[in-house]
Amino acid sequence: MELAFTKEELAFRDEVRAFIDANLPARIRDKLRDGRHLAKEEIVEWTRILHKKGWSVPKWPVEYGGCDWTPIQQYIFSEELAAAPAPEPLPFGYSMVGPVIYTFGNEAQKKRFLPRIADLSDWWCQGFSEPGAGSDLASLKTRAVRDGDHYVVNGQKTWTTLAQHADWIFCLVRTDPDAKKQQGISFLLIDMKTPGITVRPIQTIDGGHEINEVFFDDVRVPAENLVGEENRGWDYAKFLLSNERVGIARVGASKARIRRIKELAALERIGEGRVIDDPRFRAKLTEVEIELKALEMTQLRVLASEARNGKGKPNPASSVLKIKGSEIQQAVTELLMDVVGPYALPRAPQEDGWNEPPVGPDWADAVAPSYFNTRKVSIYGGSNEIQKNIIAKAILGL
Amino acid sequence: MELAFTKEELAFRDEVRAFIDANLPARIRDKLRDGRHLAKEEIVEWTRILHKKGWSVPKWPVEYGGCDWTPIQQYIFSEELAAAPAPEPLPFGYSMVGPVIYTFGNEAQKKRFLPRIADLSDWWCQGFSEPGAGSDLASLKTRAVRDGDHYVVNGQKTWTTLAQHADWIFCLVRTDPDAKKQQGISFLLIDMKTPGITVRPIQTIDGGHEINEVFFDDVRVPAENLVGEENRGWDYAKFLLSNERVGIARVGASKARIRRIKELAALERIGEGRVIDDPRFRAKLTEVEIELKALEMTQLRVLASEARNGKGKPNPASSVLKIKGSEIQQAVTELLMDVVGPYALPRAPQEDGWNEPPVGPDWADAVAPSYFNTRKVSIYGGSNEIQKNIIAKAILGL
Amino acid sequence: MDFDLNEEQRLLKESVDRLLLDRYDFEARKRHMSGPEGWSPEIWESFAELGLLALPFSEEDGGFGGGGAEAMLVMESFGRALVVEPYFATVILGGGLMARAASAEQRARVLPGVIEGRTRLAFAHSERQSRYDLADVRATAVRDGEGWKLNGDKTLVLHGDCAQQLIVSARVAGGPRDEGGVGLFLVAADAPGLSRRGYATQDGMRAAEVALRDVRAEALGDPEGAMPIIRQVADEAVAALCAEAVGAMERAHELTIEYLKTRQQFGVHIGAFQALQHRGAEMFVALEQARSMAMLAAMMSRDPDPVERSRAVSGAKVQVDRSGRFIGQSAIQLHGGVGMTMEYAVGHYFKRLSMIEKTFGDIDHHLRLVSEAGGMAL
Amino acid sequence: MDFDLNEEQRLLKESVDRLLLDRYDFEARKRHMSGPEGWSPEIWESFAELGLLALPFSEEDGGFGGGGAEAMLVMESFGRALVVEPYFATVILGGGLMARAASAEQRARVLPGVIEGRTRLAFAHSERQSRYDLADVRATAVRDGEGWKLNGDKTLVLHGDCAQQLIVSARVAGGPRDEGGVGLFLVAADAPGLSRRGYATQDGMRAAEVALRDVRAEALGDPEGAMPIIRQVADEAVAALCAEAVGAMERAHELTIEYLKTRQQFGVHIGAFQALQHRGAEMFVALEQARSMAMLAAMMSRDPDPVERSRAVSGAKVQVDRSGRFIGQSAIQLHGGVGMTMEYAVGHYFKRLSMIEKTFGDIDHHLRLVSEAGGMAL
Repeated sequence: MELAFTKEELAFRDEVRAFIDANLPARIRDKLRDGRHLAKEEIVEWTRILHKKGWSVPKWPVEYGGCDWTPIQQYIFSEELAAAPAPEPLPFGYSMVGPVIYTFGNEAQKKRFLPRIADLSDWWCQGFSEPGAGSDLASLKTRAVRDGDHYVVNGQKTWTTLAQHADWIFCLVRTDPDAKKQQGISFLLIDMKTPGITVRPIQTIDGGHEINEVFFDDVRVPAENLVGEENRGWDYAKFLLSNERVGIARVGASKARIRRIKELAALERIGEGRVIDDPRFRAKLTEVEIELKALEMTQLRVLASEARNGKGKPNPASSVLKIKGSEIQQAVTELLMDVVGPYALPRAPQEDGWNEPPVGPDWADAVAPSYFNTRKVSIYGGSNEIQKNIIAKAILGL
Repeated sequence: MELAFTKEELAFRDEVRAFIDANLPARIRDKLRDGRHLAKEEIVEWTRILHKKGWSVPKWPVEYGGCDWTPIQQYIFSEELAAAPAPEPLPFGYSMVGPVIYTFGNEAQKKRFLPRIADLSDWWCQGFSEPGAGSDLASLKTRAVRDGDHYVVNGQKTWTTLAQHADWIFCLVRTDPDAKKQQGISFLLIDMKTPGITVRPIQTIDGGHEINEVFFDDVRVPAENLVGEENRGWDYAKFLLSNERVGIARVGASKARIRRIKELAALERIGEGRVIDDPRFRAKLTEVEIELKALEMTQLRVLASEARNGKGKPNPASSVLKIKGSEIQQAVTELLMDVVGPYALPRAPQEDGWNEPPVGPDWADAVAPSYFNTRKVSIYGGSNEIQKNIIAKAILGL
Repeated sequence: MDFDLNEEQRLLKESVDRLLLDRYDFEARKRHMSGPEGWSPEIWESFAELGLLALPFSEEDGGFGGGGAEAMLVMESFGRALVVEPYFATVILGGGLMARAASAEQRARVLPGVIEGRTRLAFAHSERQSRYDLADVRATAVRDGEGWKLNGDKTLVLHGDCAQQLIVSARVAGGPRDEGGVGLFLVAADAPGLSRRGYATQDGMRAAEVALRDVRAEALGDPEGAMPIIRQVADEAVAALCAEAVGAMERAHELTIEYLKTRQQFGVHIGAFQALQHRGAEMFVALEQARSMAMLAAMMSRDPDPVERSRAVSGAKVQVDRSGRFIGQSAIQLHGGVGMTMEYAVGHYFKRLSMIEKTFGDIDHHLRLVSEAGGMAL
Repeated sequence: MDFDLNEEQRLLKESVDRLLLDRYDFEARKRHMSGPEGWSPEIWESFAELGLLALPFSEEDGGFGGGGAEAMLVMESFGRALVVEPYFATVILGGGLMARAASAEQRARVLPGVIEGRTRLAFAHSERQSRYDLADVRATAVRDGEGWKLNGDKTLVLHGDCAQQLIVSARVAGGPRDEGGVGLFLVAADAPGLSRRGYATQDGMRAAEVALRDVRAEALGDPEGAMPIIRQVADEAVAALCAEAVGAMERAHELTIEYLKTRQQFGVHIGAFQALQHRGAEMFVALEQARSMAMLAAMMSRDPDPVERSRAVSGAKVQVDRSGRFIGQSAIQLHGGVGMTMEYAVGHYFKRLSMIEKTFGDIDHHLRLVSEAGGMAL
């Protein structure tokens, strides 16, 4: 048993850190530090910087642009991004559809799509959820009917994150309505510019626009855009969903937020003292820090066991990371609400280019929206209730 | 809307308080204040004092020794007992079997049993729970078979509180094994001296002996000891269980414990300061005090609504009192564990007459046992999980 | 001891609830908020017609002499409907201060306009550094002939953008956080030297930053002894917020239970899942605890003993905010994704509850106050 | 970075687990506790045979040179079985102090007896007023010819009743809570002027009160500079307690899940109820968090940087105690009445976890330490 990183790992960490320091635009870093949303261009800008360095899709196989890093190196890379804070790679292409394409897609699909994911020429979004399905993903109703060398798609997807920016969407569609729930589902790649697709924004309670409904009205999709075999889509979806594990706890992001909280709590005053000196605030902060340290250790243990046992199998321990990770992310936003106090109230317009002076401290306007927005992390990607069901069944055998 | 007590109620409170002050033996008060168990003789002694005053069974009808008090007066009486702290009336006779007897029993039973409950000539215990039944009370198996003018009882009861002191036990027994679960149950009064009854103590994790198993081996019970009708016992049991509501929150007892905690936390020192001055301890204490104040108000609201709407119907709000009351009782024992710190460890023998000097402060030895013992309050009388089921069904309609 | 409403209170509650039922459902509320003020002048007029704007004033002043219970009834109903009109600012804060601090002449001059719905008030008190410390007043007032001249910056003035009259606290004497030396001053919103910047708040209400540069003003009552009145009215304000929060969490809970009963997943109503049933039950427990303390605060908010009054009110704010946080968060969680959307009502209750938590003192602030007062005096 | 056991560690763990499996089930434990000592000399002998009593000592001293990981393995297994023998007192505390503070001559004199199981040690350090402040030492040591003379009262000396040698802390110089001026002294338990009163603890272990009246003693190392060693060994002790707690909560969780699978109510296994499933899952999450921090504490407990070492160890104690409280309480709750009885194992795990929480600093104490150290240095 040994906690420390090896010399090589430390050198790698320093290299990553130096690269980020030298190349991350200050504007992007400041927005992330205060919990603000980035514009599409900013995400593309940063992805291109990483791509030039060869680091835009590190965990992919080398032949598609990956870095051949150890799991520890991947972990270090993603921790350093979160610590900066810098944008982590956009997951829809990198972590979701990319691995599905290089694992189950044909050569033509690999050639066509993977390079454009790596440099973010194509922005992807995910078409899994449907209204009324919620945690019961497999009850989806969007139909795709074969018509010559096309599929004709009708139906509706929802909770589609950043679909407003997307060039492509990967969808689960029902190709065999008579088969049992999980069977009869196929995995289709659909160009967002195809006639019949409508994107309707869903405004969230933080005032932001992250998610959308996507409507399909007789959308004709070339059959060559089917991934793998027809009616095997549920298998690919399960592969996709179990693929993103280590990052799920968001330890690095929470660490960066806590460092920021400490800075801000040392600036805001209560009477003669500072917020950071208030014993009750301090105790709550320390409790969260300890839980986060424990989560970091738990994450490293999962990482080590995956490095030893091989990846690919769904690891129910990832439910622990999801539950505790989301609880901590939410607790962190509550601490920041405690720091900002009455200045949680004013609502600044979220658009770029707003130039009125702030009400209260200049970081205050992002605090309440971030608190509101972060309620989602215990809902999406399998709610915490679903995660507890998974632990009860898969680990405890109940 | 008006919070204050009336002048008459205040005068009544003063009368009760003065009586307790003048008549409560200091030894009993000190034991209760430190969370120690009373001996049987002490409970009898205090009941006799109340009985002489005419206050031993206040909520009973006047003809059986009751006081004709308003619900508010009953509340005040029980708050004053808890505040002293003095023993509250032993529930098995007073709150449980007594009301069943005067509501459903025949004249002979009323004459025979009620006066001996009022002065605690008879100590009663409750024979409802059975091994394996738990929260599913109606699945009981103890059989009573009619044989001439007797019932022959065979079976086992458990969790029988203070059965070691009891002269009588009231039992639910199955008289019709073919009827559905809740039917076919009868309510029998059984003399504990009857041959065939064996009491086996169950030691609890606090080291105390409060509960017992009671075995019935061909126990012959005169048929005249049947309450009401044969096979109607479940109705009487439901009446009994819904009868004790206002006291369930144990607000008065928790108030007395918190006053004591404040005294003790002002005596124990941490470094230069006192435990009471530690900001984190203080915040926890204050949170519990506020929850308790809220519970007291909730209890008064339930009381007022019962006074208005009439008693008798099960009030699902009593589940709120039970849940929050037990959480607070448990939180209070945790606070006391915080106060006592390392001196939670030593275990003093629980017997009276132990006369070695204490290890640490002289109140310390009761702290951990009280913490252990109080875990029961969220289990017995319908666990908090059952209470939440009741709220979900009876109040929320889920 | 009595928790029942009297006949007048019952009529008051019924008339408020009927108005809101008819004209203040979730869609109507959106329309009310879409106007230039961010709230509806027509609704405000209805409040005047119902007499709600006259609630706290004495009968000599043309009011109804309502107390804590009446304020509680109105605010709880407002909480259920998420009313965005400037009632709290004008009637609870402004009205409370006018009723207590102003002279008969001033009341006769200002209150009829308030009661008839023509005049809105706001309380310009908080400053950048003050956080929740009521005595931390650094704006200054100096004598200027018959009147006073005010200088300073006030922040987070609730509905300060639409008020015609501002009640401004300013320091006449003493150090930054001294209890003595603070006065209340009445200023017309269009007075020379006064500038305002209005903005929306996270819960769809409004507030303003107010700058005062040599603004002429008249004193309300003793210009060096206003703190007891400010504390009294702040306690009434907290009691009103507690009632509003109870209304909001009650409705959020109802919406959640309705959702559990209708929403299908895995072939059943999700309300069939025990874990969700239990969460619903825990929300109910939290709601009842909050309701109890909101009642305590309402009944104690006019108590003559300021220590007992503040203890009860601060204890209520702690309980209500804790319950509100739990209920608001749970309501979102049990709704799942739909609870995160602006189109659905429940998120708006969550946001209002979150902002109430940060108004007139948050959990830590009031916990400290209760703690320093020796606890809840059990 | 590596969480795997090496070959030696695996063998150690297997041999400990095998011994406990064979000879330390719940019924056997009752027998071990029923003897005059309150624990089993035969088991102690087996520990010696397995080499467990030699674990922390250097090879020159006849030991195995085990570190934090080895201590963790042993203590975690002991926690699973609720071992009551004086291992923590003799080996972790006494052994740790001897290894670090004693001279070669003293080690040669004392350690063979410890390793062979003849000599038990105890650490007489706490005093009535000290609570969890390690530097609050008021017992005194004054020069007495070649040796020292001790006076004072020591309390809560774990397994102090069965130790043949006591290691006593005493103040040679400085004020009551000064970091400097404290020494460690070796005293035979039967030395003139030393009296002991042994008693059981709530978890079925033993402790003693120790009174010292002009007791002659020899110093272990620098008689004015022992605090760094005391702090080092206290951190190792906390790490060992964390590991023991993880073993205890792991077993309590297992018992609970087994109970959920077998216990029938309302015609089904109670493990079919989702609310109980979720509580079981929450216990699992708490357990994994505790396990992670116990590993961190084990690995950091010998770190050369005392600030980083203490921060990690205190953070671990907070997490482990919080998890332990939740798991212990939940285990009782999910068992219902049977969990409250002495006859059933789960309550004993709950009690041991509760006592670990109060040993070498409770949650508030270690939270304060982490907080004063600036947090977890994320």
